[in-house]
Amino acid sequence: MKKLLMATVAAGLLTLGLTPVHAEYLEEHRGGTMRLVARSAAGTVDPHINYTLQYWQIYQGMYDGLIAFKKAAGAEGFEKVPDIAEAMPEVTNDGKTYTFRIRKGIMFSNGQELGVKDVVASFQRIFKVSSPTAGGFYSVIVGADACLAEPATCTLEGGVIGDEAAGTVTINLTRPDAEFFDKLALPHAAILPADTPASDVGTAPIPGTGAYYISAYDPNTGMTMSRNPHFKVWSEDAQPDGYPDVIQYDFGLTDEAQVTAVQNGEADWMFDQPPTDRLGEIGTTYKDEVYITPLTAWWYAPMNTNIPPFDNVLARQAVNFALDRNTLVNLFGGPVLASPVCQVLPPGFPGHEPYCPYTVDPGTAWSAPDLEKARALVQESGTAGQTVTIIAEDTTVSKAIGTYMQSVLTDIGYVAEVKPISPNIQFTYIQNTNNNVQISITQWYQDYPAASDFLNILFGCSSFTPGSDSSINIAGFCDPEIQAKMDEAMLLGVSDPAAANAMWVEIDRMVTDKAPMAALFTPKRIDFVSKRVGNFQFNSQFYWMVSQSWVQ
Amino acid sequence: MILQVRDLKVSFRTEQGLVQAIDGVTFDVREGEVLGIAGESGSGKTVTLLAVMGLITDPNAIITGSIQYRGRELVGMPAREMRDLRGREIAMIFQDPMTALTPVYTIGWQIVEQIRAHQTISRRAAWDKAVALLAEVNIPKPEEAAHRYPHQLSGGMRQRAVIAMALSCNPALLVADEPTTALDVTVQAQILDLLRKLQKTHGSAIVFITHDLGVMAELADRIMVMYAGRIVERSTRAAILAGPRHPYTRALLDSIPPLDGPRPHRLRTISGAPPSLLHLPAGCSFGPRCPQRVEACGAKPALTGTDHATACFLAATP
Amino acid sequence: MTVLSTDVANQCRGPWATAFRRLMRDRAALAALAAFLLIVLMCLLAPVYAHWAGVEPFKSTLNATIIIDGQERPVMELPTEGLALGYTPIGPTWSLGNYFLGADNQGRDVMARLLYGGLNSFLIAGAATIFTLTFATLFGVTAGFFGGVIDMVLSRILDVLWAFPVYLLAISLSVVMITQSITIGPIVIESGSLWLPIFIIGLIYIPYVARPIRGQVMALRNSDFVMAAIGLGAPSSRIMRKDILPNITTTLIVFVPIMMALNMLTESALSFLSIGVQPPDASWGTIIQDGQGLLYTRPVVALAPGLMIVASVLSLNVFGDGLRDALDPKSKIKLGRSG
Amino acid sequence: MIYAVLQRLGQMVFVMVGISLLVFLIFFGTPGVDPAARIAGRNASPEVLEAVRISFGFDQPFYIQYLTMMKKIFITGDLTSFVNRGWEVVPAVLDTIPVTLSLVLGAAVLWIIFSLIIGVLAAAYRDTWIDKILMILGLIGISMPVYWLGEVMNLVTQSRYHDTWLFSWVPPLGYKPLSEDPKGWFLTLVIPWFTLSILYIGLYGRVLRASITEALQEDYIRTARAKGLSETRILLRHALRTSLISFVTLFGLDFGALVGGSALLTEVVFGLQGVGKLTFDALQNLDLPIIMTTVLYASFFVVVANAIVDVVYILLDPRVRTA
Repeated sequence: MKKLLMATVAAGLLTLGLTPVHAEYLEEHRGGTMRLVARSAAGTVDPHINYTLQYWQIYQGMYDGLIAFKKAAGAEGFEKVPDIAEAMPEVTNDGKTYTFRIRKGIMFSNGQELGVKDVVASFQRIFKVSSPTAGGFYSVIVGADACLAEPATCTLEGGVIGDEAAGTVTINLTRPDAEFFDKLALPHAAILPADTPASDVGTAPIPGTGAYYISAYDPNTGMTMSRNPHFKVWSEDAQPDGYPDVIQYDFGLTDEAQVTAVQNGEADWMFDQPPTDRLGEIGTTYKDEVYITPLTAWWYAPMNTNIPPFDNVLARQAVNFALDRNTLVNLFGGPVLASPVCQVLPPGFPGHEPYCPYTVDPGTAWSAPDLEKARALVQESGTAGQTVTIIAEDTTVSKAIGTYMQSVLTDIGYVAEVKPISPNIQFTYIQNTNNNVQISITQWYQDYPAASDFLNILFGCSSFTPGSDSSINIAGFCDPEIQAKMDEAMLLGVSDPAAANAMWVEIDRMVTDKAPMAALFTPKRIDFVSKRVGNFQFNSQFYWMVSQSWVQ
Repeated sequence: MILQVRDLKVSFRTEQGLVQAIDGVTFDVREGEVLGIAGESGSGKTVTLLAVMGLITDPNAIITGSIQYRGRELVGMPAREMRDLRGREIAMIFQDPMTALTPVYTIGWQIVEQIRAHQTISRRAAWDKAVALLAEVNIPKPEEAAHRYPHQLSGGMRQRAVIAMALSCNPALLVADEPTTALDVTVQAQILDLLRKLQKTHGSAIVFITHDLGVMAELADRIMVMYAGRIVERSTRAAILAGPRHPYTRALLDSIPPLDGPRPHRLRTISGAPPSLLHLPAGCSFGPRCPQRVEACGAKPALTGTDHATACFLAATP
Repeated sequence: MTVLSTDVANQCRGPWATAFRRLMRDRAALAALAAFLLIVLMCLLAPVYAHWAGVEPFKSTLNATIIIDGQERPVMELPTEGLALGYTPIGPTWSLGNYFLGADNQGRDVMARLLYGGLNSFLIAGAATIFTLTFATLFGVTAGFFGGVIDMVLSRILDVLWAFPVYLLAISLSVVMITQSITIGPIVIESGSLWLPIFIIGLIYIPYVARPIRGQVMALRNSDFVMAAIGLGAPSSRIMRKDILPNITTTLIVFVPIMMALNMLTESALSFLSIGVQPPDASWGTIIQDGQGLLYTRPVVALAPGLMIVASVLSLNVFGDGLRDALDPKSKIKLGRSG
Repeated sequence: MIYAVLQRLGQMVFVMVGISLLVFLIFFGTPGVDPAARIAGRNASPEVLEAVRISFGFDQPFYIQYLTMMKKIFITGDLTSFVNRGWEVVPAVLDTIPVTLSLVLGAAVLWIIFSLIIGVLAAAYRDTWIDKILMILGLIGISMPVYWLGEVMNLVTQSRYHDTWLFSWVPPLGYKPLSEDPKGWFLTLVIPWFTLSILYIGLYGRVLRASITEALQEDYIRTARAKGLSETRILLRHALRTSLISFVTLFGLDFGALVGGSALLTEVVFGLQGVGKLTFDALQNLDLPIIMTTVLYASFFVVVANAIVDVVYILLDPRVRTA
């Protein structure tokens, strides 16, 4: 998972407090062109397939689901509001049946009116195009098994039922799912016209219902988003009107060139994080154009629990004790840009309770590394002198961390080497057990705010598929006791979220104690904008709300 | 007197020391006369000719003495003046017609280039003149030949073209460096005929080199024999062919097959090899190879005699 | 005209002695050789320097401090103004043994890494040169000597390699091999080791050397003395050893400095694209790559290794020129490019 | 003539098949390159992975996949990227050609002009200090890593001295199309042109000097002197003219290779989205369709450049023309 690229969403702790929530739409700022830059395009524009933060961010102004995350600054962005659905649905049948009433009068950008058949077709399409999360998120829908086996003939018989006359869509689940609303609010469940081809559209944009639509797209040069001529506001919370007339997204500039372009006012915002050697300059000369927001994400080093030396829990704990999180934070850009962590769940996340056993003074916060203890643990584990290869990404920060970790591992008694691999390959490479990766450096950004999105996905038994490039439980960690607890917590979440979160606190500690990974730090995001950008608002779920800022 | 060479010395600085390529050469060429210079390779013939042409461009060369062309001193003459003289008054024909022409231009172009370098004349007129010249040197279909590139012509034709080029400005002195050596025997004869004919019609003086005394006999009015950078014998053709005085000249004459009559069973060759110019023997340079070496050869013999000059201690007794 | 006189003089000496004498006379070439050896020597002293300066060039020393003018300062400094974003390594102190050229983004002494890096650069360039020349000779001699089908097959293989822009080929191979070790018979090339860039660089330039050698061998094969040897029934291996190899030796020697120079450039380019030498090991290319991230704040990290490359390659090229003039003045071997 | 054309075509087909097979083999034998997981996306379930694998044909035998890819490149032209799904590769490669062509053409103009000047001057003043200085400068040009030179150029013109009068005109990195913004096109490319051309100026200047000097030893130069021509004319019309044959041959091959993607280091350093950069990015992503297409394109250019060189060679050298 490339830094921020394949990831989604984060929870913000700071409410930016720049503008009141539900600010009045200021007509005088309407118009102009907002110019965004990024190093490269993020692949297909198909919202049912694209799984990158880069496009999920801009999809917010273009596509709608039955439910949406609220378009508001800060943590309020985690709230779910009705979007295509008129209201939050009734849940019946022990939390297994949802009935949505579809809003009337919503138009796609091609002029068609959205109807029940579009909703039903969109859910089928998730499976027909083999959406990456079809198996993970939407397999709870009745009939999903058949669709996963035979995507081409997917009907979701009994799962998604449209009633044209009543204007409703009913969704039946095979079991209760506490996170189902979150999943419906993701772009993978966007409602698209029923006649959209049942295959990846690639570079041909699909009409949406939002305030903007993609009027041109070339992955090599850029994307142009224009106002949807058929758009009328139906809910300020779900899909507000935007300020700029055109949003122009250019690709192909290096990070360095992006910084220069924003500094010179040739671009209004850069997607990528500024390179480390420009941070000093940005933090001083341009400090008024910088917004720093904590993310609900973490950098961590998964350790393969199935091959030596890290099949030994003592060895894994030794690594945890040895790493100087302050140094890692500094490599990322300093204490302003990251905070040290020891546990799985990031601060501000449901189920987070500060916990740090791997420090000189075990307790709630990390203070300093304990190298003595680390060396002792390595000796005790009997793994001293073994060879360890660290697989890092070939990016400045990841490589620097890898190099640092190589020094530390050498220090505590291993023969360590580091191997940086192209970022695009590294993420699948470290997942596949065939590559015998012992320890690697990677990141995880939440999909939606639920503890299971970290704990169950990254350390659950079902996420471990030996020999597959898609096995997100990189550590290959599968503890029956912990797994049972997680299953219990997820079920409990449907009826009693608070009790469930208390359980997640405990699970977080259990996983941290077993140390299938070394937690490194929680990153913050830098948004560097040009002088003319006004009304910058950061939504914790989908980051900066592009269309809610103005350029004139 | 068209050319007067007096005590010409040419030496080259090399890695191994100073090499005396020509050591005090003195001779005259009269108007309309044909002078042949004979000698083995390394005897200094070519260097002598190049010195006359002012074509010794090597920065390591040292040239002393005097070369006067119609009374004008050529040694030390400014490059511009010399260039003006070259090609117009003094022209040169080279040994190997295969390499003497620039491969990427047509024959006609190259002749026109020379004409226009020395005369103010339209391209058209120069071209016509070039074609006429090609006709004069007996090139068949001269119009076509002018459009041909050097590699498209046979060796003999090329040498004719070179001659035509040399004659293009009607030079008073024609210098030829072994003009027939690289050619077939039959073609050699044709070229010699041509040169003789042209010499008659144009009236140019010719200085030419050959190591082939047979060619010498065909063409030269007077003959000069060089050995190791010095003149060893100089006289009229008749005198030299009939009564060579220097043992080297005799040896040279013995080594050529008779032009007619039965070929001898085995040609006589000169024993030994020419001396290295770096390590010339003391005294007479030919001494070590001389069959009639005498005591006196320990010293350098001077070139004595006027009509028939010889540099040999034995030469006094013809 | 001078040719006439010197050649006469040279006939007495053997060709090697003549070449040596010519080389000894070429002051530029000798100076270049001296400069090159000096740089190599400096790099050989890398461990001595690191030990003397008390720095660890392959270990992150982010918390290290240094003394400047009696004051202790951290190697990695945080800006004190503004938002305090981003650590900056310390710049050059210009005092030998004390972060002479400053630190890199791991707080390591750039000077020590520069010396060690040079060692790797030379090692890779040298080994790759040997690799290329060995296989190019093998290919060239086999193709040129046996001709026919063998020649056709080998020449076509070389054609394919040749039509593949060298960097694209090198990058393709690197990207693939960086993730895994490869096994060729008994030899295992570990992905992280120096053998990988050696193998790749050595491989891509084989056609560059093999082609001229093939041509030369073909000419030799058709020459009278080889024809005579074949006529007398001498075995091929003997002819190749006795008649062919000695004759292409000069060509090979002329290629050595040229290939060294070319390989140094190629190695640095691959390392710059981070598919050459792997961290924490260093070569000049990787240091430039590290320095690229510091280009605007600490340009010396990228500038210093670049200058070292220029100096080494330049001295190799000047020496190579002299060597060619001395050994094989008429040869058509040109300098390689690294576009 | 027809035979020669056929032979060329045969050679081209052979080389291209060879290269495409080589690329295909290299990428097929590598772990972590199975594109299915990357296409499917993060945390895809095994069922989804399998569906993607089938829809992209990765379950087919090796040779079928190869032939399908070739068909999609050459016949249907609808090959799509493995990374940017749905992105058609052939038009993408075609789009980058103007960038690379702009870069290489401009650099070529510079390098021809300057190397001619340097080569002729050095030959005219051979063995003097002018010659020595020019040749050393040339060698320095050859000895500089081009990406490093580019970095230094960027440092000087984009950062250190960007705000001085000397470099304030330098626009940010990136490419501007000639048709949309001719001035911007020119300004963005000036620095890359110089950077790319310096190596070749040095190389060609030296080659030219050597071949002019060699030509000056030829007999026909003596003939030209004997004709009474001026030294300048001899140098330019005779020595230079014959030297140009090898110069042009060399030029054709280098130009072909550069247009074919060898300028990638320059493109990477200056952020120009040319063929080389595209290939490099694709290599980093292991985006086989793009790699395959650009490599085929590159080898095509190399072979075509060879053919063009042959034609130009014939035009320049009458000896070959009739032979």
